Amino acid sequence: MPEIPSVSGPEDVRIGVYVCHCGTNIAGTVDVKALASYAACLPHVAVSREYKYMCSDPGQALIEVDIAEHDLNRIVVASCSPLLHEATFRRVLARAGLNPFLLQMVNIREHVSWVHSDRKTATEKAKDLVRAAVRRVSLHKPLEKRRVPINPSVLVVGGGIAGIHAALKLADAGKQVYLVEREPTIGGHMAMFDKTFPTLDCAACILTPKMTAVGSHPNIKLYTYSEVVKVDGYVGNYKVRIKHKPRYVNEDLCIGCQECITACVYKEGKTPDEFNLGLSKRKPIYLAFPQAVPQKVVIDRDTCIEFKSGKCKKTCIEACGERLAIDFKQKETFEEIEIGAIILATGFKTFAPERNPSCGYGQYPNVYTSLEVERLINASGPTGGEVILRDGKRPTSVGIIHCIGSRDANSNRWCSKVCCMYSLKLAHLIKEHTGAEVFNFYIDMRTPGKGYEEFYDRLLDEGVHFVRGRVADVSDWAVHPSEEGKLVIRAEDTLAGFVRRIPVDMVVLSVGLEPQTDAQDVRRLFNISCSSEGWFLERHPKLAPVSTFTEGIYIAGACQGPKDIPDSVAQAGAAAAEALALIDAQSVELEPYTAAILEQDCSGCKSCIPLCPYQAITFVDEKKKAYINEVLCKGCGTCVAGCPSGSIQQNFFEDDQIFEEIEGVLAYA
Amino acid sequence: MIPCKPKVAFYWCASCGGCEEAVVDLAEAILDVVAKVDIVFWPVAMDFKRKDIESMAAGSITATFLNGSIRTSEQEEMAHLLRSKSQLLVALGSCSHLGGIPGLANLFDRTSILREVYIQPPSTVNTGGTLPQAHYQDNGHSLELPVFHETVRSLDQVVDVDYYIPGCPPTPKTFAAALQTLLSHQLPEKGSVLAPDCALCDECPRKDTKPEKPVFSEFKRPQQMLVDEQKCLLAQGFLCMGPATRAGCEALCVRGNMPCTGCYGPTSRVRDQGAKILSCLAALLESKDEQEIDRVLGTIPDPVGTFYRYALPGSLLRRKKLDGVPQAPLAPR
Amino acid sequence: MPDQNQEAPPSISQGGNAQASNVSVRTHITIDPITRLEGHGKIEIFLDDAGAVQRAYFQVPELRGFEKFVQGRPAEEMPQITSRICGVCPTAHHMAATKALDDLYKVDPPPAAKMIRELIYSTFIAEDHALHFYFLGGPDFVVGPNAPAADRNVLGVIAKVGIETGKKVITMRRRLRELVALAGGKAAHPVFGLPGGVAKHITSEAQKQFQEVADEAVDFAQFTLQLFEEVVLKNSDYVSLILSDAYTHRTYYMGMVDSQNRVNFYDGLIRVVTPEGKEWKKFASQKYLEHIAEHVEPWSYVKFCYLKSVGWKGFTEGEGSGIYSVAPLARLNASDGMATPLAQKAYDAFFSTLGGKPVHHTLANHWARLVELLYAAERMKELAADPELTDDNIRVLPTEKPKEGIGIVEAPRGTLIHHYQTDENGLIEKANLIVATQNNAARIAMSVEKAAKKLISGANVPEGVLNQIEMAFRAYDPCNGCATHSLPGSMPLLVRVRNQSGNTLTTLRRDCNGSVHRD
Amino acid sequence: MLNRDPRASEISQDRFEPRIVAFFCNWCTYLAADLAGTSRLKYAPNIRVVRLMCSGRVDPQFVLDAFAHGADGVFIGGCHPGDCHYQEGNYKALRRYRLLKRVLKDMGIEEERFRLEWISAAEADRVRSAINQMVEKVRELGPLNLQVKDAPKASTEEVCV
Repeated sequence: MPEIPSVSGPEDVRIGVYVCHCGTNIAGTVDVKALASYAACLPHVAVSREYKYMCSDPGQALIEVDIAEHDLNRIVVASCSPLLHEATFRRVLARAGLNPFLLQMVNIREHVSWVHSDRKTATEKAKDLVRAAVRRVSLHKPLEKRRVPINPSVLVVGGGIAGIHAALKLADAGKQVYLVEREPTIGGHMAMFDKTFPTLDCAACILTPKMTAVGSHPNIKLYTYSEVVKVDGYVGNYKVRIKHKPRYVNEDLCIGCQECITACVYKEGKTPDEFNLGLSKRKPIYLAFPQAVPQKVVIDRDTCIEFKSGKCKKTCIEACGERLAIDFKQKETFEEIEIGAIILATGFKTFAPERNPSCGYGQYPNVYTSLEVERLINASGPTGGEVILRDGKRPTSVGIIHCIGSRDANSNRWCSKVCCMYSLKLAHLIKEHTGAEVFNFYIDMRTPGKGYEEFYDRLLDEGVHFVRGRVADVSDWAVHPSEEGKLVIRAEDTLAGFVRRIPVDMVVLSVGLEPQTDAQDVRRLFNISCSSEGWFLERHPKLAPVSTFTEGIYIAGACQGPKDIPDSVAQAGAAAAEALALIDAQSVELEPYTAAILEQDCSGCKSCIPLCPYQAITFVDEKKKAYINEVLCKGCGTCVAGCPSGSIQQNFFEDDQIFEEIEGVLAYA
Repeated sequence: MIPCKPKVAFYWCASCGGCEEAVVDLAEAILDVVAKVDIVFWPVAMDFKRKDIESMAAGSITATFLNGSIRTSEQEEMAHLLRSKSQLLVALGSCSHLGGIPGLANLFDRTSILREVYIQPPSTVNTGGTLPQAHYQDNGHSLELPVFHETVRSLDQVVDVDYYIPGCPPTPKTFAAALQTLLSHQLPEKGSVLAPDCALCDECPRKDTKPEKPVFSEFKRPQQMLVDEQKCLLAQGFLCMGPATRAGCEALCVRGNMPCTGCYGPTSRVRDQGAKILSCLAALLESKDEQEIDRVLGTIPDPVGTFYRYALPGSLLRRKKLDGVPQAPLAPR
Repeated sequence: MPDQNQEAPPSISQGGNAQASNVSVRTHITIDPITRLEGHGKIEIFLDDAGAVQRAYFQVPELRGFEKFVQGRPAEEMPQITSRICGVCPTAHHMAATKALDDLYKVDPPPAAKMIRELIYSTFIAEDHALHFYFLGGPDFVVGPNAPAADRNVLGVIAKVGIETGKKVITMRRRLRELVALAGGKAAHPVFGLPGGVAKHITSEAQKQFQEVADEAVDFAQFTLQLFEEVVLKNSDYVSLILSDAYTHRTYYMGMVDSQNRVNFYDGLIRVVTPEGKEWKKFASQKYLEHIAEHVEPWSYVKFCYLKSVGWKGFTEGEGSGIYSVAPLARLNASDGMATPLAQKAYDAFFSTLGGKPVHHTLANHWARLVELLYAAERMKELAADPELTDDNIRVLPTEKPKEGIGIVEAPRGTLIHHYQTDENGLIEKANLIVATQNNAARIAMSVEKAAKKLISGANVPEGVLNQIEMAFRAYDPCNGCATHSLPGSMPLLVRVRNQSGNTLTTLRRDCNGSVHRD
Repeated sequence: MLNRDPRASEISQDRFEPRIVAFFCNWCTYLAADLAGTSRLKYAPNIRVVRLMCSGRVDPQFVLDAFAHGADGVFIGGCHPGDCHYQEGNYKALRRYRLLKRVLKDMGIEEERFRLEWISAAEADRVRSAINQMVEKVRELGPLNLQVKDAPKASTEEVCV
């Protein structure tokens, strides 16, 4: 074949190259002046400048003016990652009357100045990348973004405080909201708490109204005991498949009178109660907790005699009587919904302290997790709010150990953010309930936040003891009569500078926060990313904290990282606002990176058809050629790479453009 | 552009002569051709002493049809000469277009080829290890042979080429059509391949029998199973180059109930025929498991020899890397 | 054959003499090119002090190295890959390779498949022989050795025998090639050959076409023999030319024969006869290595075959030298007759006219070729008539692990040997290819030298020499390794006389329009 | 050999500095590379990244073109199996990679010069380590030096068989 000329593209191509210093971020490592003057000598380059901050107004103005004065028709900006500012500079071109896609960005910050230290090599690399961009951009063609209408309803996944808040905001704004919760009730972790720090107002008192509001809101369709199993479509037009798990109680018929529960053949509950973390027992037919929303009982088929033997008297059915709400034949059902945006608020799980044996959890009955203690203290909890130990005693001394499963190389490196504060809260409540001596073992006391430090001071005044230092272990090994029958906490007191042995009746482990066990599956389902810890990854840690890399999908609450209630609620509001902003625009622009069949070149070999994951490619029998439905095409380009006769072209990623870029970076010396 | 009775020339380098047979296959039509043009020489019909061609005025030949790849110093010299004497230089057939089957020699180095031919064959008696020499004194008689180059090259890797006529050999129809185009007064864009720019499936008689979702769990070799005379060969599991090969031959091999082997080369939109058929076939596998993927692909016994049957010198890599850089003749000096 | 000196233009002889006077004793003549034998064939002639030819070298300056680059390729691709050795006789290589695959996989094709193969092959031989007689070798006789070169080509033939006959020739060739394409996919580089059979069965429509064309082919062959008789045999000059010593070599002859020692192109045993015509050896393909060896000269890319047990004695003829010959004349010499009635008659006529077996006159190859043309046509007719031909059982699938396979056929230009070794996956590990003309290479070299010695003396080289040297090797229809032939007509020649310091004394050039120039 | 790249001397007096072309998918590996930047992880400067939407877009022609134009190594980065933003593009990349690797081997190009890595958006450190490893490996192998683009039309061979 004849050699394709290295710099093709029409003669009248006039390129402007703009090198950004990004303060010293780039200029510190890359010789931006040398780079700009190098670019000036490249073919078709009419103007080449460097400037302190290209993304600033004056920076953008610079480009606009040049486009007019030097009638430039292609722009190369060498600055940060295109994922950060491509949109910004495309707008500049648009303002200057150029098609925005006649821009090519060169990532000389994330990919050069920040990852290399040698100025010479960094500058040379930057030159290669700019040269490649200049060659590529000459082949760029004007493109039009596609506009698609947006379905104005929103799916919220997760019925914790974040999901609830987001759902209510959207519903109040008049949007149709679908709230999906996998448990039989909404409420999440917050429903388990007794009080909330630092104000100590009762969690239930502030949460329950919101829960009932959700249950009764005309714009909210609540699906509890349900899970999302499939997600299709794209921003503004998602199709989601939801699985409804059978609760063996007809939700429409059950009025939540709970007579069936009393009537159950089990006189006493035999099954550890999930909501109380096993501190109490429940029956096979139960209501998660008194304020559960919806107020519908559920039957646990693993423990229900009818399901196990089929020989139950079914007293529950008698009790339900003509309401006929109980239905042992119920099967799981599926439902398809269409929405424009999705908010993920799937929350967290607490660290399982068994993973850290030295703290004695599971070994000594009087070692509790912080969440268990929340239930113990809670008036509606297993002990009706009395702090009574598993052995029935009332504790006279209690040790609260911070950072269990946080800031620990052996488990999780991160700080769970909420533990210090809730430990202080628990210390206060325990002292209040029992008058016991309370010792807090902490590494650092972290109390940033409104009224938090003040709360810490208050605890100090209340006479709670604080030991600064890591706890070595918890054991019942008494070396002194005073330790007999007690749990001994060994810890290095870094302030006093010696190892302490503190005997207590009760140990509370302040367990950290972790991503949900199935976080990875969920993120795959919704096609978003996770950080290496497993928290859902935001589009930008500062500028887009609730957006994801998938348009139209937002994240709120602790699924994105450890958060306390105020932060979760704030973020939920932000996510709701983002979703609202999206769907209120009524239509959305899609990147035009779609692929198209070059019709008269296509031989109709059909090789591309199976390659498309979106069934966007069909075979047109009349013409005996393939056809790509632009609306279904998401622009991955797999079919382009696969077309054996090169008869498919992808906008903005045309073969020749990519060849130019490859040959461009290699055309050194 | 072309005078009323154009002067036409033919020459061949490393080739088999099939291309010129294709010209003779014009049969009765050859007489019309002879009437239309002035055949100033055929490979063997004229003295090709270098100086005779040198003595011709530059551009005095309207069009030279050169077939065969460039393997020896002599062929290279001739290519340069003919280029300078011709208004149009047309690469005729796979060998000059893309290197052709002799181009498979680029998988080996010169020395191993010479040893294989002159020393190692079971029938050859050559205990002295005699090899043909570029310069040799035979009891005082000095004899010369052209240099056997390390690498086979397509014509355009040696001289500037105006047009290409693909095929091994080009069908008489392809050749006649190309000749027509060249005799016409509006010449196509320089560098054009004078054949349809669509893949072979377009004109394949079995096109309709190809399923919409051809996926592979195994590739078949023709001796492993009977070949259905109606069904798409790829669909039967035989490796057919058709989807990655330019149309124009009217699918002769397929009509002969054998898969296309790719002699018309890639379409104008493809730079590397082998890479493209590779990309197409591999992607169509079903498995997601690396071992299984390797097993299925393992049923293609000779990827390079199959994907680049006619196009190795014309491919992006051109030849197998020789041990010990620099790469002659690819490396810059 | 008119006297060369008379024919030489005075200007030349004078120039020649003028030059000769200051010629230093030793001179060197290059004839380049002779004809297209893969690149140019090249003849180097060295004169002794007396100006007589001391040594003439026949060089083949081109190589492609198939033996090497087929390594690693799947064996089943060999019929298609090796056919690219020669675009003029691709079917011969295709067939030899296909037979080697049968042997490699130890499969015996079904009857229909064997018939289809031999039918295609006979069609091909008929086409190729016709091509040579009318387009290449024939013009020497039909138009005449001394006719202006411009006429000595197919167009000249047409002029001589009449446009109708000319069209007939062209049409015949086209129809024969169309049949090869019909059954084999392509005329040049067919695709039908597979181990244990063929790719495609013959439909009854196809069979009809074969029958029609076969009939025409038989008539055509007879017509051609008649033409030869009238134009050549009735011309005493031609006959004496054929019989002249310049074109005579006493060597061994090799060809493939059937069970009754009759010529067979597709299958049989290899038979070798001595210069006296006695059977020297008869062996199966698989035994070729015991009998055939190749010799390498540093001054040519072609290898020279010889009979192993007789040995390489240099470029000498006779019983003591291992040099032997193949191609039509050799096949007739090495056989006891033809397997079809009309061809048998022609065979008898051939030998009775030329004084019994064996015939050592190189130029007799042209006649022998026509005898074979007739046989091929008759064989076509037989096979095309066979009802079993259209049977659709055309493949036996191999079950054996491949290891080694040898396939031999008679190509138009002589015995053709393909020999492969593979790994157990059927990928080629080693290939040995002995192509037809290699068997003749040594004898061609001798012919050229003999002609040169007989015809050239001193720096003064008249033009007549050129035709005669040309004819010396064209009779073999040389297709070195496997190149091709003169298309169409006259071959250009250059004779340059240089003194030892390499300065050109005289250059004589005849270009394609036949005019002779002296530079 | 080093002089083929004028910078080789600048980078270090005696070390060969390989030139590696990388194709990163927009959703995982390119993001990871950005993250490596924001995290200020330092790695070898020998890599030149070409951004594509999906590893499934990597046409084997791109890989060959890179080698042909002087790349000493080619690196493809895509999402982990099951994580492809386009569902299965990375599997298609994997299948092509496996076959292309065989072809390159037959063409005499060492396996280590062509590498496919699954790197998620979060794995900035994998970007660093994978690139450093590859650069080291290719440095050991030395220059590939197939600069087909510069192949002169005139033969550069010494004239003797």
